[in-house]
Amino acid sequence: MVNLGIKIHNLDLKNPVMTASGTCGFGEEIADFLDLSLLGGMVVKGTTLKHREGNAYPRMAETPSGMLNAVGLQNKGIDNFISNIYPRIKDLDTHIIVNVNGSTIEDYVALTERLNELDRIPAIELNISCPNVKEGGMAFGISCPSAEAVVKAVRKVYGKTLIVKLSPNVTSIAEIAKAVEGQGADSVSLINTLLGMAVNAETRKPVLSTITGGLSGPAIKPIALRMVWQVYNAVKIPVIGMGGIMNATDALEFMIAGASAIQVGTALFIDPTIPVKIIDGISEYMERHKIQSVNEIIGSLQC
Amino acid sequence: MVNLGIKIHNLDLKNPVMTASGTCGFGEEIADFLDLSLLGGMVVKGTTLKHREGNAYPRMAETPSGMLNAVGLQNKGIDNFISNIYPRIKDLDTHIIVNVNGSTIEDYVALTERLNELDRIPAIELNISCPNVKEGGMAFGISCPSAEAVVKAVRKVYGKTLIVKLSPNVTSIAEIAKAVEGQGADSVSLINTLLGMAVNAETRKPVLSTITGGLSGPAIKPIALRMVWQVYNAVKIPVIGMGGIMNATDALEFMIAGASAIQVGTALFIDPTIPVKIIDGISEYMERHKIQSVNEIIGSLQC
Amino acid sequence: MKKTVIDFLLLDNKQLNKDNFQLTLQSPLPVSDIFPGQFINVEIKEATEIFLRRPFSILDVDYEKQTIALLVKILGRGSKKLTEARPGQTISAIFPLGKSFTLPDQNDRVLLIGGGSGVAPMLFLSKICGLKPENVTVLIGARSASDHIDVTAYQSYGQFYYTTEDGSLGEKGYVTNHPVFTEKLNQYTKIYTCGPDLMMKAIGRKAIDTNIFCEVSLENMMACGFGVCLCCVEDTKTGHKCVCTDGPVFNVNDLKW
Amino acid sequence: MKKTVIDFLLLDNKQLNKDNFQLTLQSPLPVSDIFPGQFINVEIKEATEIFLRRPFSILDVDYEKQTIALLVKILGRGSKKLTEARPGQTISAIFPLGKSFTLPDQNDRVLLIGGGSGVAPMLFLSKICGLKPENVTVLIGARSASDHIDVTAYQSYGQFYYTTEDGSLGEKGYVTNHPVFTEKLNQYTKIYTCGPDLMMKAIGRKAIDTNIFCEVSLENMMACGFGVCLCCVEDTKTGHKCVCTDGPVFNVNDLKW
Ligand SMILES: Cc1cc2nc3c(=O)[nH]c(=O)nc-3n(C[C@H](O)[C@H](O)[C@H](O)COP(=O)(O)OP(=O)(O)OC[C@H]3O[C@@H](n4cnc5c(N)ncnc54)[C@H](O)[C@@H]3O)c2cc1C
Ligand SMILES: Cc1cc2nc3c(=O)[nH]c(=O)nc-3n(C[C@H](O)[C@H](O)[C@H](O)COP(=O)(O)OP(=O)(O)OC[C@H]3O[C@@H](n4cnc5c(N)ncnc54)[C@H](O)[C@@H]3O)c2cc1C
Ligand SMILES: Cc1cc2nc3c(=O)[nH]c(=O)nc-3n(C[C@H](O)[C@H](O)[C@H](O)COP(=O)(O)O)c2cc1C
Ligand SMILES: Cc1cc2nc3c(=O)[nH]c(=O)nc-3n(C[C@H](O)[C@H](O)[C@H](O)COP(=O)(O)O)c2cc1C
Ligand code: FES
Ligand code: FES
Repeated sequence: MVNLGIKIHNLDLKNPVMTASGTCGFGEEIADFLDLSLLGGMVVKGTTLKHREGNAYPRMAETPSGMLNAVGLQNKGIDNFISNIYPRIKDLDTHIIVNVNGSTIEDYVALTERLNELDRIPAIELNISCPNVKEGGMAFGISCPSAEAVVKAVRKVYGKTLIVKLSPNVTSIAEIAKAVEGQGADSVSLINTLLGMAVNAETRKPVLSTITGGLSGPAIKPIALRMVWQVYNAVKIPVIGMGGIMNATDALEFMIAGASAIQVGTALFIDPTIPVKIIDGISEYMERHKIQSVNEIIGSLQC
Repeated sequence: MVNLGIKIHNLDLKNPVMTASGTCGFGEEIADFLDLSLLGGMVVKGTTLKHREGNAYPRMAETPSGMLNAVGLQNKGIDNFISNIYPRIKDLDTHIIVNVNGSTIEDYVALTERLNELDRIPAIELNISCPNVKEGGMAFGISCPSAEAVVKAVRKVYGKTLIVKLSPNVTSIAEIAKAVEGQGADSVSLINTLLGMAVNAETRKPVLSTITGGLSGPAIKPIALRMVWQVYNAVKIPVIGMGGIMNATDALEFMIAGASAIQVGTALFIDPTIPVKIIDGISEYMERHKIQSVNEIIGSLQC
Repeated sequence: MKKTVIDFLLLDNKQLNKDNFQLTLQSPLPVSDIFPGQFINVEIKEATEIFLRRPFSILDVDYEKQTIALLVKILGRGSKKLTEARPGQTISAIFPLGKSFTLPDQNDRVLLIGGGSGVAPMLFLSKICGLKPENVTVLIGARSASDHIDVTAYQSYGQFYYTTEDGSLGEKGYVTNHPVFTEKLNQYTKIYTCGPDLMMKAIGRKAIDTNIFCEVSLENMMACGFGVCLCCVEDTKTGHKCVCTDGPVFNVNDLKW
Repeated sequence: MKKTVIDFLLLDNKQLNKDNFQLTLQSPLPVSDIFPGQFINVEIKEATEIFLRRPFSILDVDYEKQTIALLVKILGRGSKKLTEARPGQTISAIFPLGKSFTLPDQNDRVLLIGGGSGVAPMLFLSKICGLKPENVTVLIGARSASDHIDVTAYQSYGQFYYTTEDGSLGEKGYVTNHPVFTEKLNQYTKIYTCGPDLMMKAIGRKAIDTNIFCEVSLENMMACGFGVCLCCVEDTKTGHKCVCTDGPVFNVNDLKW
């Protein structure tokens, strides 16, 4: 038997495969397909202090080997999460991580404080990289000072595992990663979506109601892999990699490039059972290559 | 008959379709397939002062809807261009634009001065965005001060049409575009390749000899379109768009988003006759939509 | 029935007219509790640059044989490719998805209006609604006679009327120009419709005005089809609702029409 | 012949053994001046996530019928998909590409060594080189007897020898273990080879050592195939050369082997 367990800060994951925020709802939506207890972790839908309706329809455009989305953090707010959703999912046998979003630093802090109360939420993923909101979101994640400010403020009130989700829409993601590490982040996850756009040539209109949206899927995998490798080489905290992972080979590429764990996002839309296939594929690979512990794979790239 | 003519600064192009640097050689390599005189323009292979061997093999990796390259500006240098290549191609009935590369500002200036002498080169494309060289290249294109410095120096010695090719690997491409416009660039072209990476999971080695390389092809089209639109809205000089253009619809999307002209790159590897199909497709579209001049399409996005 | 990613076996692929095909799919699992309005999200295999699945309504179900039928209209690359699938091929789909139409009560007199590929759930509903044929009216609109599909198999479930834009079959014009709609609407207690947005809006507004129960089946663009991406939302009176899970069937009174 | 993007018609697709297929393609244009070592860059249609064309050597040409043949070995997704193509289908390819082997002189005694799919240009060369059969030796290596393809059609052009790694056909071991190579090499004036890199390197080095003319056909990864991308380069004594245009055939003396 191979050992798939990995550690993100003081969080023990039974395997390195998680589902990505905004692509697995609150778990319940995919429970028909997937035994959630098999997952290393699950990052639930981006949550905000207040209820948000998100952006207007259309919010989606298919692109070559990928898609653009402009959901804009539609969610019912933290109160609803705590009273309605949390009780239903809290006893799942996997780590539930909440993706935390704000328009201001105060938002982030207030939200974190609320989540801090929840026993069964061992970690938060601080989203400073959402490209689909007018205020806050990605704005925090594209400069070192603002990224530092929000992480610093949240770190003060949050004692559990703090993962910071980075934006790829920057000149140097390694600089941002170092900046948030400097403020006490326990881990970084990357990449969020790349800012993109789709145009309907016949109508000469943007396809998305918001004109631009976030690009995800296999199209962005080469960029995500490069960023994971750059960040892995720049920081000491564990890196969680994602961006276009569709199968075990993709997942292994990220881990070889330096990811301690990976998240499956857009792939779930095409096949919500993919996480299990990835877990099995990683085991199979380890057996074939006679690798005992998955930790040996992390950052094993030979350059 | 529809009117396909467009203007880039004081350069009249018979149509908005050019071939991109590094993907059409010096034209001769694709002359078997394509009547070059039908092109609006042709940007020849990246040229440097001295002969360059480029990077070691392997230099290429196929990716979902795209490819990574790490050619590293292999070329025989400007002397060879002037004495051997220029005489053979100078009488082609299309605009030949030379893609100019340097490790230092002095390189760029020296190269530009040599090209200034050549009657049949009406424009240069200043490449401050090559991700595949150790020195110079993209380093100039990812910060405003360095981009400004190189454009300023080149502008002093170059009186013809100066196009500056921008890197997408930045937080704000619009800022860089404004910076080079401020130093007298006559046009900007974008995007060069996105920095990416490929890993071979079986060997646990990078696929490319240089570890990272430049991502091109349809995978990057949504990002390229977004950047063209952002830059179009930020500057007054004409924008030349590229990134994943495979057909007339793609080309029209770029023009609607703000491109005065477009370049076809990676698509040529798959079908070197694509530029003609694009030219025909644009005409057909204009007839169908009763558009007289292709200029009416440029930046016609209705948001 | 639990949502599942199923490998169906394509039993039959019949061209109905120029753009419409009827696909019959064999399920390896029992198919149960499938009702009109529900849909399936189909993987388009081996197609260049098609990334997401494509949703199609259930046209029919044979619970015994464990088969389902789809009506696929060629619209773009994915639907085209699907119509080229050959019997014997497996087709991966996520199934069943969405909420169905509210089935009528015994006393209801229902009007089912289908346009384009929206005819699929209407035919299914005519068959399954459990009403006497005289209480079921089916009105189908298409551009021209050659765009109408043969509905003989459903003829015994109700009275069928047709419109064509060119007058080549039935009434000339849109479904909303048909006397059944313009003159006899008050005879019906429930209206169900699926088809182009403009058609459904015209019908829905009239239903609101005349205070007749009306359900429409929306076809918003989808990425996942099972409620995780939040891309398919419709702006309803109670906020953004997912067409794939809260719908695709909505009561017009809940919409902002 | 001018390089062209051609829509070939697939006339025949014959499975030769588990992994090898022979495809016969009809050209709409006359095929002329095609020589061994040259290749064709094939578009793999309707395959998920295959973006670039795939290069294959010319196995044979029929100038009169205007057909060419390819030997396709399944290596990955693209080659697999190509072997699934059905007669009647069109296959887009860029053709002809690359430089051929230097044809031998009348007095030459040649040794042709093929491994894996590298056997294709060797068979073509045996047929076209114009030498008496006794002056042509063809040595073919494969893993096992079942991996060897039937070369009956070429048997009259030379003497054929085989190696297998398991000894199931011909000499056990690699081609470089065969007596023709280990003992009789000095009987040959020219060696030509195509196959796995390691095999070609072993042969090439021996040729350099023994000072025998030797040409190898490289299979570097390609993006374009016609000299514009500069991705396929081999580091030669005179710098980086494009395998697709300066090669794929190189004299070993020019390589850094
Ligand atoms: C719940 C639901 C049920 C459906 N039932 C059926 C059915 O029973 N039979 C049937 O033939 N079709 C049905 N459709 C529509 C079907 O999903 C689309 O025709 C199909 O996805 C188009 O894919 P394509 O690749 O052929 O088109 P593409 O090449 O992707 O697109 C072609 C054009 O159609 C537009 N388009 C694509 N999908 C949609 C959509 N969902 N709504 C509006 N415009 C779209 C695109 O923007 C583009 O302009 C249904 C859709 C939904 C959401
Ligand atoms: C000039 C030339 C002539 C060729 N002639 C023939 C021929 O006559 N018959 C034949 O069967 N094959 C031939 N090949 C090899 C053929 O091009 C590859 O087998 C094919 O491209 C593999 O594509 P794929 O999609 O099946 O593999 P992929 O799925 O793309 O790759 C599968 C694995 O093979 C590796 N690979 C892919 N292409 C190559 C390559 N060119 N060299 C080394 N490794 C590679 C990949 O890195 C990967 O590990 C030739 C190649 C060249 C360059
Ligand atoms: C529809 C959609 C919604 C998303 N919502 C969120 C979100 O709420 N919070 C977040 O941090 N990331 C969100 N993401 C980004 C993903 O979590 C992930 O970072 C990105 O999609 C790249 O991974 P992938 O290519 O595997 O999808 C969303 C992505 C998609 C496609
Ligand atoms: C193999 C290859 C070589 C390239 N060489 C150059 C170059 O020398 N100079 C340059 O400015 N851009 C170079 N590029 C970038 C292209 O000109 C273009 O900006 C990029 O590929 C995006 O367009 P595409 O997706 O249409 O290819 C190269 C691209 C490729 C794929
Ligand atoms: S399509 Fe994903 S939520 Fe409806
Ligand atoms: S493959 Fe492009 S130059 Fe050889």
